[in-house]
Amino acid sequence: ECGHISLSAPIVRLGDPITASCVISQNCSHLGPEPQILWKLEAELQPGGRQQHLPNGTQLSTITLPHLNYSQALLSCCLRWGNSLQILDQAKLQAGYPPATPHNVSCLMNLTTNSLICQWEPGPDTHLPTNFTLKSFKSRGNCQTQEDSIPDCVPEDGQSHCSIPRKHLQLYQNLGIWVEAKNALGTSVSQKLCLVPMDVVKLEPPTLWALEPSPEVPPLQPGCLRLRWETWKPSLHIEQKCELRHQPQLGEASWDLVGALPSRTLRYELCGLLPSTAYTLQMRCTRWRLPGHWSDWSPSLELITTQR
Amino acid sequence: ECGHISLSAPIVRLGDPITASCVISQNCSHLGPEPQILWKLEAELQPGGRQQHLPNGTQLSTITLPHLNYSQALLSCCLRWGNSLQILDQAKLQAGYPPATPHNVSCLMNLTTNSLICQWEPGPDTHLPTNFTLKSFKSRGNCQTQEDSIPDCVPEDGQSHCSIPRKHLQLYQNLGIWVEAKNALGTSVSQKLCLVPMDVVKLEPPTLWALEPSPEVPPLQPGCLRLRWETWKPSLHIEQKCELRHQPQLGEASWDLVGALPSRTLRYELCGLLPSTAYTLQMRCTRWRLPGHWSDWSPSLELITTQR
Amino acid sequence: LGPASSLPQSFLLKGLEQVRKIQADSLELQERLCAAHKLCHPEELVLLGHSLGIPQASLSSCSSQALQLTGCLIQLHSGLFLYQGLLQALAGISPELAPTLDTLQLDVTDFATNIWLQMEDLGMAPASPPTPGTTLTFTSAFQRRAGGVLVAAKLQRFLELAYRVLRYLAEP
Repeated sequence: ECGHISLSAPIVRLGDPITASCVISQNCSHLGPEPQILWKLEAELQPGGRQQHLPNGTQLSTITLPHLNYSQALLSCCLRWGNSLQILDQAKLQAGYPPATPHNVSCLMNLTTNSLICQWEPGPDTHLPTNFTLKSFKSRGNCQTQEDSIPDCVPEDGQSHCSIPRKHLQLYQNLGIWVEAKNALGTSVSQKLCLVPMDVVKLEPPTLWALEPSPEVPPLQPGCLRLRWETWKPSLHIEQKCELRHQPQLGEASWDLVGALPSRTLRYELCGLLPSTAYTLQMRCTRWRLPGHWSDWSPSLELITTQR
Repeated sequence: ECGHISLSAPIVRLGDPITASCVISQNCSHLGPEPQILWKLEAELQPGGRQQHLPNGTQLSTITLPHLNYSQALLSCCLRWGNSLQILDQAKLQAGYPPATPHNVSCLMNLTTNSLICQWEPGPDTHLPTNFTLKSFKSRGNCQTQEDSIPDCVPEDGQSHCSIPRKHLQLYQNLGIWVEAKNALGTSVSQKLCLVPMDVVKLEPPTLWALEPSPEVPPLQPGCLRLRWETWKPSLHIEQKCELRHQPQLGEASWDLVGALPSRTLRYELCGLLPSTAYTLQMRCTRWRLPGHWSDWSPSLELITTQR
Repeated sequence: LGPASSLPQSFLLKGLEQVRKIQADSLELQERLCAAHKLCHPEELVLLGHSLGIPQASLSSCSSQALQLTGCLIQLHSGLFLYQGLLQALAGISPELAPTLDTLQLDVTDFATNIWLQMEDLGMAPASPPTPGTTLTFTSAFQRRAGGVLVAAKLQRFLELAYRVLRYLAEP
């Protein structure tokens, strides 16, 4: 081997010093008694190399770069040969930061994909390849004791979210969950969450329908509307309560709210509104008597109230 | 086992007869001395079952369906039990046709994906799962003798084309290639092609550019145009000849053709045209002195000829 | 002593929710078996069921006339444990049905675990969990599908009883 670079550390903190040494074997430095070893960082010559002649005839040069400010740079060990500079070895220098603590970890149980999807804020760029892992375990109490472990969830490259499949989950038991970030300069661990998957279900909004007038149904009073709704199909087994909000389409009136409605009804009459006026209606639901998140508001349903 | 159906053949030609027999074991026919075995095809009862009592106490019924006209159907062996019909076994009957001979096999060497893409006409639906395989071998002569074999190319489900990757190809040697179709009722083989991959290269059209007037270039004569072109980048290493066609944008004049043009020119002057008239120009190229296919015509270039 | 003063309301509400989910899962399994294999009526498979030896889990301690809470919970758990085993034996029923069967099995297992943990919390749990009983063996794809229809039908009847008793226990 002609020349060989060895580094004090392959990866250092950005701005920290780094020391490199380069050994030039005899079969490469047969040029003259004292071949001059030179260092290049990327394309720039670096002064300050201390060269010495070793007993076994090899040449050794050592250099310390006081502050490595490149996140990635090529360091070359060269030899002056005639009027050219011969590169004998190269080393890749890397610098960056240890991972910041992942924060804002939050999870939602997705009933369509049947998986618990957690996301987090990774924190500032470390300039180094950093692996994030979502770790979790099943627990009986409030996640103080670990019952069964769950396989690590490794997000796709560069993503800050990960999905734990249904087969690893117990939907009604506590789950301890956190995010670990690791790179060459260190490891950091987020705060621990303790949650029950079914308590963090992401409900899709219900669907509202207008009711076709039909003979069996008595005619509507003035200023009334008739509609029906049904909750999102994958959540039919979940007991829910819903809220209906309505506002006239024209004018600046704010939303009026009708609360605590059942999750399904074949016919609902809303009265006390302005007669023959176009209204916009929206509904949202949440798991009820058991914990849960409100769904988003449903797409609007436009209806016109009966005349005076 | 309560009941077991066995078939003369699991798959027959559409319209052919099929014979099935059903053995009812004693532990299932503990009902009465002579339990009646009945057959259902899909949901319809089938008359004509011949039942016999075997020495070992089991009951055997045999039925022949003269013409199986379903490509897929469920045959059930049933037993009358009280006023219900108990299903004891079911067999899936399948009928279809042996594969027709794949035809119109053609191949193109794609320089972008660096693979030989062959396509074929599969022939009429056989109603049966039919596997197509593109088979090929390297050959020295005109594909009479096989030198090295090439791994079978299996198309994606239901596709009638397949790509042989570059690593299996010798671009300048003969390749024997054909398509084999196989299903439960037989195998059929297409005609054999004998081709040299580079001779069936699919060339993309060249690119035409207008020439910016510049001081060094003498002004154009009336009724002339100036342009330049370059062949498709991945085919720069291929010697080609090109054809230019042009027609006035307005009016019904047909295309005029200028043949045998080089595959690259920095400046080309086309004269003898109507002065100050807008022309549409297109070009195509083909591998030349060596065999090849013409590329499609290039997108149009619109230029206006110089005034009188 | 109210029928379920010792059982937390959240456990009962969760149980009701899980029963509804399992009912929906097994209904989907029945619908898919009917669509794909024309096996739509369990009554057509009673004879085969006898020969396969598919058991029916009992909930005798849960009847409203003679409700015996600990016995009822134990029967609920062992019934779910039995169906968990029967569903396992149906594995490989067919690629199209596998996801539905997997979800059903996971939901049944979850519910059985919740009941067991609740019994442990209340000190009602038997000394050792039940051991798997006789396992079903199917000798043909048809038997596995017919077994699927029969197991799903028996599970639905078991769940109807379970739902009634949980709702009764959840009454304020």
